[in-house]
Amino acid sequence: MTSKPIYLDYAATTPVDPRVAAVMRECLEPGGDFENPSSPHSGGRQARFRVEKAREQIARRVGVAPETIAFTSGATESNNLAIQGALNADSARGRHFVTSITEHKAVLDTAAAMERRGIEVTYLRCDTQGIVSPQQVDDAITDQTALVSIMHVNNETGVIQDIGEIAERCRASGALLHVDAAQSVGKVPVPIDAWGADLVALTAHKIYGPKGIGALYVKPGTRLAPVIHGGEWDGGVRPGTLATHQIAGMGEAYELADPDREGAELRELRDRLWNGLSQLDNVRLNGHPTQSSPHVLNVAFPGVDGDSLRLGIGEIAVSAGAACDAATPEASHVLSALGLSNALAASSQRFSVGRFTTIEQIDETIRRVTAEVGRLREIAAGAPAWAGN
Amino acid sequence: MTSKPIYLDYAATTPVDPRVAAVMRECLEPGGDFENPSSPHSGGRQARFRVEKAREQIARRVGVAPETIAFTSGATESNNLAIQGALNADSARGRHFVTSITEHKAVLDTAAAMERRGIEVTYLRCDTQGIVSPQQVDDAITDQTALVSIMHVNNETGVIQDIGEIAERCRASGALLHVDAAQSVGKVPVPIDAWGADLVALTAHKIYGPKGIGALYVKPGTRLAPVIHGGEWDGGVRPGTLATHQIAGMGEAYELADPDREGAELRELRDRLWNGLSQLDNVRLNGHPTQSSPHVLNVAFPGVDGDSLRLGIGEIAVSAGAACDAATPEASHVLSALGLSNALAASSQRFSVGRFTTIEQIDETIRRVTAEVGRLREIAAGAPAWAGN
Amino acid sequence: MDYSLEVQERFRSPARAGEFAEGTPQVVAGEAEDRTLNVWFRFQISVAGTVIRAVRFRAFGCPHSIAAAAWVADGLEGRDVAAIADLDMHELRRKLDAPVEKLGKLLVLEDALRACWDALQDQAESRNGS
Amino acid sequence: MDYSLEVQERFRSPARAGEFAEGTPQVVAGEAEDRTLNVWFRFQISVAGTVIRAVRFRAFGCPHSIAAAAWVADGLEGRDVAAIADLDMHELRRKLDAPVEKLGKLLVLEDALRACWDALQDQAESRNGS
Ligand SMILES: Cc1ncc(COP(=O)(O)O)c(C=O)c1O
Ligand SMILES: Cc1ncc(COP(=O)(O)O)c(C=O)c1O
Repeated sequence: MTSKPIYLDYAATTPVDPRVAAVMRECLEPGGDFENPSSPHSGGRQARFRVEKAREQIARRVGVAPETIAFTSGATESNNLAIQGALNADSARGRHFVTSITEHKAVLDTAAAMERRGIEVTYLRCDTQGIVSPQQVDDAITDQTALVSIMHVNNETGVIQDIGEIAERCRASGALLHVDAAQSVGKVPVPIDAWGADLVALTAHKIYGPKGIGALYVKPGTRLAPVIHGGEWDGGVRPGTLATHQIAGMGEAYELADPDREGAELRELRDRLWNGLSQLDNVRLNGHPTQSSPHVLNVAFPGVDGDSLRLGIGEIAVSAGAACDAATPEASHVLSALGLSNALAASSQRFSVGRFTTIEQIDETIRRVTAEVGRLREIAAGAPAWAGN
Repeated sequence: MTSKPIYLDYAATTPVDPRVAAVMRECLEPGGDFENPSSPHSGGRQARFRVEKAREQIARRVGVAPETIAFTSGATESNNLAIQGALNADSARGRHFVTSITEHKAVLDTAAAMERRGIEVTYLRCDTQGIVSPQQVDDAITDQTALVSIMHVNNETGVIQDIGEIAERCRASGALLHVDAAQSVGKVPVPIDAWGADLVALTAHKIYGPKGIGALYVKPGTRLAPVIHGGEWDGGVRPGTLATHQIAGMGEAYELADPDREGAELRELRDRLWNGLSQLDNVRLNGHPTQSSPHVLNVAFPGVDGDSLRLGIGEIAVSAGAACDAATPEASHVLSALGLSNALAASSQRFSVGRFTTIEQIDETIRRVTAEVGRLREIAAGAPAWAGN
Repeated sequence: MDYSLEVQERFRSPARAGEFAEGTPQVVAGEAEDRTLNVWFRFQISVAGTVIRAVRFRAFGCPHSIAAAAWVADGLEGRDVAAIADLDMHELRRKLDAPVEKLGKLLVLEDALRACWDALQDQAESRNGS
Repeated sequence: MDYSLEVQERFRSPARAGEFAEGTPQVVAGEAEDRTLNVWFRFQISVAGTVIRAVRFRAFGCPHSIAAAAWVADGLEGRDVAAIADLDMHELRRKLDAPVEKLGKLLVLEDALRACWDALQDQAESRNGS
């Protein structure tokens, strides 16, 4: 990756680990296992073997049984399947859904779509550090609540919710719990079994697996109405020809994604970055100082427009927040939820570190951000208070 | 592919063309274009460039403008998005849907799901050669018909429907037309613009592209309700992080998929196989002798159980029909629709040829099938008439 | 479908497929079919006293069905005719490592054997009665 | 976001960013902001007669905004003050190859210039009136 800019956007997506790419190649190369895993011939059975191996690798990483893992095209679809599926199931106990305003758009837009279909949705707020308390969840649940959806690691701030405790409240009051864990795997433990969650959305491309493949954990006995119809593949939850190379890649990525090994390294890089940046006057950390994933650092630089900072630091790839928000000029809904003004939200940058981040890259980033913040603040000297300078 | 069995199951899925794999590698390798195509940084823009190039390659192959192509996880999802999307759109002109009984499960199961949501569905029958006539479609359309869905090339028999004529009838009566063209690309022309279809489902893995990526053509102005929610990616039709390597692979596969070049070769292989097999006593061609795609040959061997024939011919990978049916013991719904008895349907084999099929493989297949049919008929000598012997 | 080595071997080389030459003495035959299950079996059993001298079969059906018929035909030769009634299809299914949904077809095979058994009893009776 | 080379260059080296030393003669200033658009501009224009002698600016905002301010500041120097009123933001947007949704911000820049213009007029009037 020599000619590439410094990449600090691992929360948007990651490069594919060479070991993952090697496994994928075994399906893509001439003579590889390209056959349809649903075909009865020997090639099909070999492809099926790869699929089932990956299912086990994934299940092991999140502490569940392999048959609870269904493959999807990514966490967006997994979130849709969990939420639409649980709320549309015949077994749904009511038409009330609880979620939070800091969720990913894949959850919030699905919630909005369900509202249009007559579901009542309660959107929980978070505190100024991004935390939704288990008590808030508890208070929101009624005897009509079919489903609660709370994310584990927030994609913009890295803030971690207390899923174990939230799951206990849901269980006690009879509501299903769905967890969007798209950002979690490989960075922090995802002990689905210990949590006792009913549904968990997973994806491969945030953890050195390929884009376009994800999974949904479905606790045995959980009834889901399918979102996509078309036959009996994969337990009936999600039809379509299984993409062996993608699934095998996800399996390998999950096998490699050990937070016990990598978490501390990531936290060191992230902390070094924050130590450096916090030397600047007037910066603030968005999110929670400790209850957060080691790979994300979200910082507001008051008085500095975010687009200008990003252009100014040149070949360092960072993000305003969710990649999907790139085209839309509105402020991040997550940062607004933390109480940031439009200007402050727009002055914020998400830095996310990963497996291939080096200390030198972190130090270079600190140097460049420091210089550019100084320069832009100088250009904006005298700006009104709302700009934050 | 030296150590592999003879593969005659290209209609189930194809190996990835080495040229396609090479393009995919450019996204999967260290230093490759792995970034999120929605990210604003330079890496993201490079990935976006690959996505837009692929969109153009695909659009060019099917004669439409690039912006009419939306990416999905495959034809199963594309069919769902087309059918659910058109029938659930606010603009749908009624609650009647017309399709045919020889469609793929991705269409039939979606139709059944829509029935459960109060849509009235008319299932057109086909004649004994698998043809649904434009007149039948015309007769079925009422002023409540929002959508007609007719497949182009049937996946079990290769039978081709007259989409141009059907589209004209739909247009004249104000119903939208969706076409499942999952099997068509690269084997026969797919002139979407000339057809005048409103929606067309496409996939990559039937034409030497990767599994797990497909597209939906959406004629400008066609209103679709999304099936999966989550932000504004890709024209709002289908959210989720775009899988650059998959999309780039599909683009390259479509670029290479020239039916003018390959169609005749495929037909030669298929005809040679049929010429050989039809030397056997008492065999019949399932489907239409001429109005069919050059890559599929479906043959009934009365008096021979299909599973036994498949095991008997050993290392030749063929299929009973749809791969998805492999686990279920019921007779193919397509062959039943042609009027075949259970036993006859169970005695049928789909042979499908492709880019890497050789004349030697065809000849070897003829030899082995001929020998095995003879052997099994001998073992079954004296079986009752229903068994077909 | 995965087939056990046993099934593959029996399916490929069903030594006793066929029928006895006309005029073979002491032969009974039994036949059974199930159209919905797509199977048909016919057995011929040639006995000498109460000992099974030789067996022949014809079968239409899936590999498990053919292999099962071949297995039964091989196994019965040289045994007392009582062995016919002793055959347990559940056990045979496990021996062949066939999935449970194949049991129905094996029970059709059992019907064909029972028809042989009945024919043997008839023969014995008519011999006794004569 | 793609930035044209023009924008990148102006954004990186905005030669006239800053303000005049105190006591610089004949200076008018104008300022405008839009909170919802996240932009603020301040221009200082120093004139000699009807000729613009020098321009300085401060800006808070996106790269297009900063580049536009730099471009305007550079372009006005040495010209007649009438040039201020002649500036066309639509044309500037095209020159910078900025997307159409940036026009709103440029109109705030225009407001800041208009404030300078008004100040110049006031000055001229007060000079005439005195
Ligand atoms: C928290 C969260 N949920 C869901 C998604 C969507 O995942 P995918 O891109 O796999 O559809 C993402 C990333 O884009 C995410 O960060
Ligand atoms: C006619 C037809 N439609 C739809 C599909 C589903 O396509 P995919 O596997 O891309 O979901 C297939 C193949 O499986 C097919 O042959």
